[in-house]
Amino acid sequence: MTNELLNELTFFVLAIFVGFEVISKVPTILHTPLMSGTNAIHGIILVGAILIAAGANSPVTIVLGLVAVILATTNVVGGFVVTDRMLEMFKGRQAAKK
Amino acid sequence: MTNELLNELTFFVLAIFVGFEVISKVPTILHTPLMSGTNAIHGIILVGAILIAAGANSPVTIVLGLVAVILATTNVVGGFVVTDRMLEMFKGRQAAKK
Amino acid sequence: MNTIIALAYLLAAALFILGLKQLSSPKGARNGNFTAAAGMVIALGATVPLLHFTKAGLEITAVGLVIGTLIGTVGARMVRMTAIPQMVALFNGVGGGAAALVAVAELLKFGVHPPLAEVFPSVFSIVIGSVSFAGSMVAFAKLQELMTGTPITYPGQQIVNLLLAATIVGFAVAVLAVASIPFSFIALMVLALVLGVAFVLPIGGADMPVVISLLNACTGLAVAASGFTLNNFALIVAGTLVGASGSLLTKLMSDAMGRSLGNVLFGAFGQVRAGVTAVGSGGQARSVRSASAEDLGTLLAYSQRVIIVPGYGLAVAQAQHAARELADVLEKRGVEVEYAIHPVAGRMPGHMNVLLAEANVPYEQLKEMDQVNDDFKNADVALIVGANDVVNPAARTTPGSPIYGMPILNADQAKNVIFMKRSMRPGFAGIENELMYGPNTVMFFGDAKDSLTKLVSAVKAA
Amino acid sequence: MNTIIALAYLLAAALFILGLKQLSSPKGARNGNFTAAAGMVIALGATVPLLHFTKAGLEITAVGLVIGTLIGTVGARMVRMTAIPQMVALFNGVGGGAAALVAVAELLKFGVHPPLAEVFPSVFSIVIGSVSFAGSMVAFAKLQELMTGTPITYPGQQIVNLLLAATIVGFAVAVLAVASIPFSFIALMVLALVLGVAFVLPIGGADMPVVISLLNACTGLAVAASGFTLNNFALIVAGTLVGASGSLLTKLMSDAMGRSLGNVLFGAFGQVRAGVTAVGSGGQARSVRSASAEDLGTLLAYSQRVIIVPGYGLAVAQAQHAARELADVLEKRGVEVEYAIHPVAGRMPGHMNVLLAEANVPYEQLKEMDQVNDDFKNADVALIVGANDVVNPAARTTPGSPIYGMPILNADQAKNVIFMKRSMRPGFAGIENELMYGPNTVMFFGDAKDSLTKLVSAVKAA
Ligand SMILES: NC(=O)c1ccc[n+]([C@@H]2O[C@H](COP(=O)([O-])OP(=O)(O)OC[C@H]3O[C@@H](n4cnc5c(N)ncnc54)[C@H](OP(=O)(O)O)[C@@H]3O)[C@@H](O)[C@H]2O)c1
Ligand SMILES: NC(=O)c1ccc[n+]([C@@H]2O[C@H](COP(=O)([O-])OP(=O)(O)OC[C@H]3O[C@@H](n4cnc5c(N)ncnc54)[C@H](OP(=O)(O)O)[C@@H]3O)[C@@H](O)[C@H]2O)c1
Repeated sequence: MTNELLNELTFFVLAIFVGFEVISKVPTILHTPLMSGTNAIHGIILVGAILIAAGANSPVTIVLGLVAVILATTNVVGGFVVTDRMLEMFKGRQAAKK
Repeated sequence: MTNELLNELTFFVLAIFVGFEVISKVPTILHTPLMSGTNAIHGIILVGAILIAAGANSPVTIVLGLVAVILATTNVVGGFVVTDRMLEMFKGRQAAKK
Repeated sequence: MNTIIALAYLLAAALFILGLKQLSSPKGARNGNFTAAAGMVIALGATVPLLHFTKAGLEITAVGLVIGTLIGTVGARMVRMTAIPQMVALFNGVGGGAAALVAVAELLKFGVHPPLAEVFPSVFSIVIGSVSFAGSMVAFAKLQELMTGTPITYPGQQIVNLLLAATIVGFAVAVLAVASIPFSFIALMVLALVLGVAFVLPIGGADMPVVISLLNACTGLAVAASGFTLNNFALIVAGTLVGASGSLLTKLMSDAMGRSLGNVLFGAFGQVRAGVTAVGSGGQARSVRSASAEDLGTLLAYSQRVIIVPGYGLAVAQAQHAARELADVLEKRGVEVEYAIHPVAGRMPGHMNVLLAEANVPYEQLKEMDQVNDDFKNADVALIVGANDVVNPAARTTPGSPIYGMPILNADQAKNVIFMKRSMRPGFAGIENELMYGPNTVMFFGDAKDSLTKLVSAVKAA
Repeated sequence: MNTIIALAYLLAAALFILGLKQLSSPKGARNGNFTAAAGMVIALGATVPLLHFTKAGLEITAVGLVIGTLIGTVGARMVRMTAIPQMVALFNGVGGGAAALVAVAELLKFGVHPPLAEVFPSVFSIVIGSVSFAGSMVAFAKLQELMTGTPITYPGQQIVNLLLAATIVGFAVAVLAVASIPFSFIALMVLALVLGVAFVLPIGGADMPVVISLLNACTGLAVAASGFTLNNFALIVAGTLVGASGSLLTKLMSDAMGRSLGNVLFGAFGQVRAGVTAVGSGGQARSVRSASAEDLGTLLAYSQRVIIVPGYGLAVAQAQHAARELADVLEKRGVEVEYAIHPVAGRMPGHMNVLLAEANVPYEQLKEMDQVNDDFKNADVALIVGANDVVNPAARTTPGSPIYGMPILNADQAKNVIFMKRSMRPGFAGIENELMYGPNTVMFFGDAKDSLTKLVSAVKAA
């Protein structure tokens, strides 16, 4: 294996542990917002999409790049906005609590 | 920064998160064994100690290497054994429970 | 420069982790979303120096960003609270699609014999991303009621699906080993799309949240795989974080429903059929009591303690505001009102909490199952609004019932039970509810919102 | 080869993480220790191919491993249960010392101008490792009673310590910037050793567990820093894991004592003095009731419910077996016996649990504070064995008392209180305990073990 691949594998393994542990105490009531929030985070694929789109130089890559950027941007923007809408409600409740 | 240093920094940051999260639910009763267990884990410095000792070729490095290996080995062996002794008690209690 | 990019990516990863951490505690959840969004902005910003735009590339990137932002914002802003599950499905699906497309585009760059270390993660990303895309779209269609929410099954279905999956694996191995046909991954993609559809079709609409969560985790892994192909740290770490936390979340969600994940994904057929049969055979012979709004208004107005049990029907009828109004008029008369929230009431965990919060129900009135279950016996009225399975005593009393053993709200222990729904039809689990025939139970038929509004007037008049 | 080593290190890191995870749940704790030990074996094994032995190198490695194993095994096997805190301090200290020595040896390799990226972590490792070593040794001496456990203070101490720390920082910066004197790090090491001693001297013996935990985390960080110097993945990850989890654990431990970390580390002076004064001035004028073993035996034997409150004195007197015996004879007579475990009873968290477990007290009889506090009012006897602060009602009633606000066991609510200790002297916090003068309280003076043995005979005779 190349060193790069080994490092990537290490990042992967450590991130698995972090991913598991960090949400392990989530209360039921936050399942839906958390799902929505993680959904927004995988919108990071937008980084990959613009890396592809930026260098597009053939009809195929142009189509692929354009579609990929649209889809990924929708994922990011929609994901964070809809999560925020959900959580706004919780904030309302917190305020009501005080 | 070199690539190597950047990677090491990344491992460091990810490990901080893992370290914090992984024990965040420990009950009071396990504080002492957990302290003792982590204490054994930092005995990994033994890896560093034998790396130094193996290549020792001057009086100074021989002394440093020997002392470092002794100290680190004591840390590893003593750490794991004393932790196990503590936890043996807990096992006794579990058995008693059944 | 590379150092700065790497440090920015690391910062972004740290922000994602902190965001997730905050998202999983009620206090910090909203900040958590902002934290994660900040991480996203930093990761995107750090990517800019890596880009070498062609003319067309610059245009499509800009156009794509604008279009995507529009769709995302409008979609997320317009959607009604009850339609959030399908919106999440949609946003998840497009992410999976993007991951698959990125992997395809990257593979096309390497002629006929791409190195294995590139092909393997790409193929993974294409397959999983496509399954996630297609599966999410079916989930969306089911939840949006563009298609039937009941499981679509036919004989030998599981065998067909298995064959499909086997074909994909075989094909993928061929691509990995031979990799001589450049467009073979397109075929792989098409097959994976079909599998995605076939996988979700036999799962009931009510189980969609768990399916979406699973597909969400899959998309995360597909993104991580794309990261391996592109050697991009941000994709690897963020994708893996979602993959890992999403898997755990999927498990937590099916746990909260009292079912195993396997049962959710593959057990739909048998269970639902049995349920339907049970309903066909039993019931309907016996009679139930029902009452007028006026009678019930009086009963409520002169109670000391009322516990409202909201369920899926309240969500469908958008009756959360009406429920709040009823609680308000009751409280003005000195009646103590609480809401008993079953963890799986509605169609996704936390559904009721979100809806009632939308209607500004004070936090202290929302009681979790464990907190409230002992209070029912001291309650004068349990007011069940569009809930059914979560108060079905069969879970306690009838071994063999599909919901036997599931923890339920003890609404049957209240002195009076008002059961509001439109008909005698069963709830999601498709099984009958003895509580409707209970000696203290009064049915009040009709749409939840209408019925609640009637009760508000009746209480005011009482 | 390098690939295999890297994968083995990764596996070792994963095992350390899993081990920590298991260690923090009662069910898996013992396995967790094995898991971590397996990780250690793998990490050591993977290191072997990296070694290029000189003749002397092979010899000292072998000799060092043998000696270290002997010391470690004998030390850990021989130590009495009550002496475990100081043993942990010792093992922690030697780890810190090893980290400092490794960093020194590594720095010596680079002549006069080592690269900054090597010097910085090395200097960190030398300083922190040495502080940890020296501090742990002082903690050991205090706990082993080789020196007084009371805080050692003198006027202007904090200023002296601050100056010492500032000197070290200045010196370290000089080494980093100039680095022309190869043996300057030896001087740095000596200074850091002095700081370690000076840091722990003013902290009371009873606070040592928190100090040890802090030094444990420091050692972890020193090891991680050595990892940066040696470019060794296993050291970086394992050290960081310990550094992070150890820091959190330190905070959790001081939280469990109801105090802030700052208060533990720097607040000892004032607090203890005030305590001593309070004792000098108050008390002793009033009289207390005491009773014979026979009377108390009869009281116990004819009770329905007895709650035993163990404390530090029980640990010192090694009276856990005697307590168990008393509980056994009482249970044979049909008396219900429970143990009320305060989280900070004794001198380290979990102290009482470990001791009573050693005496095979059944798990179900051990009750945590929250579980048991409401039961005291239904108890016929609260039997306080060598505990003091943890039942001091001043925590509830006397604002201004050093322990005001600390959660305590409500032993004072029991129908009768039997207070077993050797004298009227106060406990760790140095403040008087009103409960000794309580109307339902009977003192029973003497060493905890002797007294309990007498009670056993008395109960048998009753
Ligand atoms: N929350 C989750 O995570 C989740 C996810 C997937 C599945 N589930 C499942 O969903 C079920 C949730 O239980 P539940 O008690 O909330 O719901 P339910 O058992 O599905 O019952 C909902 C009831 O509401 C009535 N209803 C529907 N529309 C209505 C309207 N407009 N006005 C008044 N009533 C209306 C229905 O009866 P009528 O048709 O007679 O009106 C139905 O019996 C459980 O079986 C659970 O396992 C939950
Ligand atoms: N657990 C932790 O994590 C931890 C760590 C650091 C500090 N602390 C502190 O330690 C204290 C713990 O409270 P505690 O109630 O367990 O202990 P305590 O308040 O220190 O009281 C112990 C009592 O035991 C008596 N005693 C000593 N030796 C004895 C013997 N051989 N036989 C019979 N009695 C004996 C002493 O009285 P006589 O001298 O009259 O016999 C003393 O009053 C708290 O203040 C806590 O904050 C706890």
